[in-house]
Amino acid sequence: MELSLATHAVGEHTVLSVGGEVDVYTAPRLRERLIELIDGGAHHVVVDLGRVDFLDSTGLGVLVGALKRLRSAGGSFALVCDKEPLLKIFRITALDQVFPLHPTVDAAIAADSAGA
Amino acid sequence: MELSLATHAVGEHTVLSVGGEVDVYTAPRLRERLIELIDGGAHHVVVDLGRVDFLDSTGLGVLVGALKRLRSAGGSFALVCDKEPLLKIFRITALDQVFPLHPTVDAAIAADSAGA
Amino acid sequence: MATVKLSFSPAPVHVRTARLVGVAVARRAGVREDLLDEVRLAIGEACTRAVALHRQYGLAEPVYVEMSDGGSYTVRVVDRAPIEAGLGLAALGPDELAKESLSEDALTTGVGFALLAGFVEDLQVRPVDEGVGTEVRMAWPAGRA
Amino acid sequence: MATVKLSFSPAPVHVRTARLVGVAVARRAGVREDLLDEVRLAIGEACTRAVALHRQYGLAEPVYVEMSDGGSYTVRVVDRAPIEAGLGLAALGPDELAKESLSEDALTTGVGFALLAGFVEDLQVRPVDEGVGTEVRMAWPAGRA
Ligand SMILES: Nc1ncnc2c1ncn2[C@@H]1O[C@H](COP(=O)(O)OP(=O)(O)O)[C@@H](O)[C@H]1O
Ligand SMILES: Nc1ncnc2c1ncn2[C@@H]1O[C@H](COP(=O)(O)OP(=O)(O)O)[C@@H](O)[C@H]1O
Repeated sequence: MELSLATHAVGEHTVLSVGGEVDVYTAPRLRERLIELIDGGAHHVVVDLGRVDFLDSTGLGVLVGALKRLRSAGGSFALVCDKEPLLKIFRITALDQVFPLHPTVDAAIAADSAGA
Repeated sequence: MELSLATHAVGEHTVLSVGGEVDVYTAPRLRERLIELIDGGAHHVVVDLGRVDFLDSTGLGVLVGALKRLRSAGGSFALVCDKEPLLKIFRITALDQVFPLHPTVDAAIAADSAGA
Repeated sequence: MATVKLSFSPAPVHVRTARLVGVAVARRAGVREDLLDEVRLAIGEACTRAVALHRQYGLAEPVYVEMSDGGSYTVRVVDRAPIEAGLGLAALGPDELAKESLSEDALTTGVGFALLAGFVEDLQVRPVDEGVGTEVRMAWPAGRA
Repeated sequence: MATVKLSFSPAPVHVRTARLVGVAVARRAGVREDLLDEVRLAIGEACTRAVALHRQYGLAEPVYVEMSDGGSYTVRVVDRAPIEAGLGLAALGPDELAKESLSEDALTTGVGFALLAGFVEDLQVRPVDEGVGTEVRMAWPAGRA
């Protein structure tokens, strides 16, 4: 239910695992953490939404913010998501055409490394 | 969460296991089931509150109703409860002095059989 | 001071909604976790009482619940029934509770008040300021340390 | 027709309360289980939008939510902001969404409307009947078969 945030490194990539509800109340904490990571030097960020129960427009806004920040700094940003209800949210908002979306962390890192 | 009711017989005794929330909304179903059992010939009834998450005054009223019904018919009625929050409800209402309360179904049946 | 107001048609099913909201707001107001069971029970009892009164008097008007968070967590449950309620009700003793002549409704009402009085340290029951009805007001310590 | 009304100070934390209540009442109204995720999301988006507007305009007044259950399950979310809102907003395409110049707030608003429009088949956004503000009205089929 509550937002959970955990980071680990996989080679060049920083993986942020998000759990719980990402909404207008908790999204500021996600934004803060992403900015911290990026300001702290993370250049290739993968956000794993695997344990997210709820995601709203505020959460999506924060994710797009991080994508733009990294792209303009020459970095990369990708999302991991394989739950149909969440994928539907990305399709309905056309954000599936904005984010690189992958079913697993490994796939996200492989695709990002190949593209880099 | 939802009320669950399951009956089984142990010798002379009928054990009704109750789970979920027993409140103003669900108590009528508990009342109905108890009346059914008693009208159907159950004379020694043990209600196991082990899986009850919530119990309010309406639920307590139904239990007292069953107790009175059985006593006046020469039967017996006992409760099984070992959770402190529920026990506190019985103490605060003085109903711990009205109901035979036991920590286990076995204890309830043993005490009732000895008393009978 | 954050406030959440809820009103609902006097039906038993909505008492669960009121409990849900009351506990969610209490948690967010910083009421201690170990008090939340009491909050749930007390709000449930106050709303159950209000719903029972509205049904008894055939009132379709909603039951009103107000939760506010200013220093303490305060919940007001307001009914519109034309009775003079108070905390005067003596608690029923075990002998009275077990009496055949006490109806289930009367027992439930008495037990409901015993639960309110037993679980809520800061409890008031008084007529509403305007019009007809009774307000049950409960407060718990709140505020994140 | 059962009705539950909720009003809350315009703070993000209470949007969760509104979602909780909205889904609980929907379930009790007999809305199909597989629609409840959409109900949760849509009520959340409508309330998030209302809270954002109240904060933007410095309004301390509560956001108001009304849930009613008469044939269909209808939810009205009412804000008091002095703007002319409508469903006119064109959905943002992927190119616009990815543009540097689009602020996070503007993007969130656009995405919020896209979610409302995408998930709620029966949606109306219109000025309130009296005074200032906008009403977002959503309906879902209900009623236990
Ligand atoms: N959300 C609501 N739902 C139902 N009734 C309400 C609501 N808000 C206010 N009322 C009614 O209006 C009365 C006065 O409301 P208000 O001015 O908010 O409170 P107060 O009693 O503190 O003056 C309440 O006691 C209640 O009966
Ligand atoms: N529970 C409530 N909390 C806050 N405001 C309320 C409440 N009940 C009513 N109101 C306010 O009063 C207005 C009119 O309420 P009401 O007469 O119940 O609805 P309607 O808009 O259908 O006439 C609402 O739009 C709302 O702003």
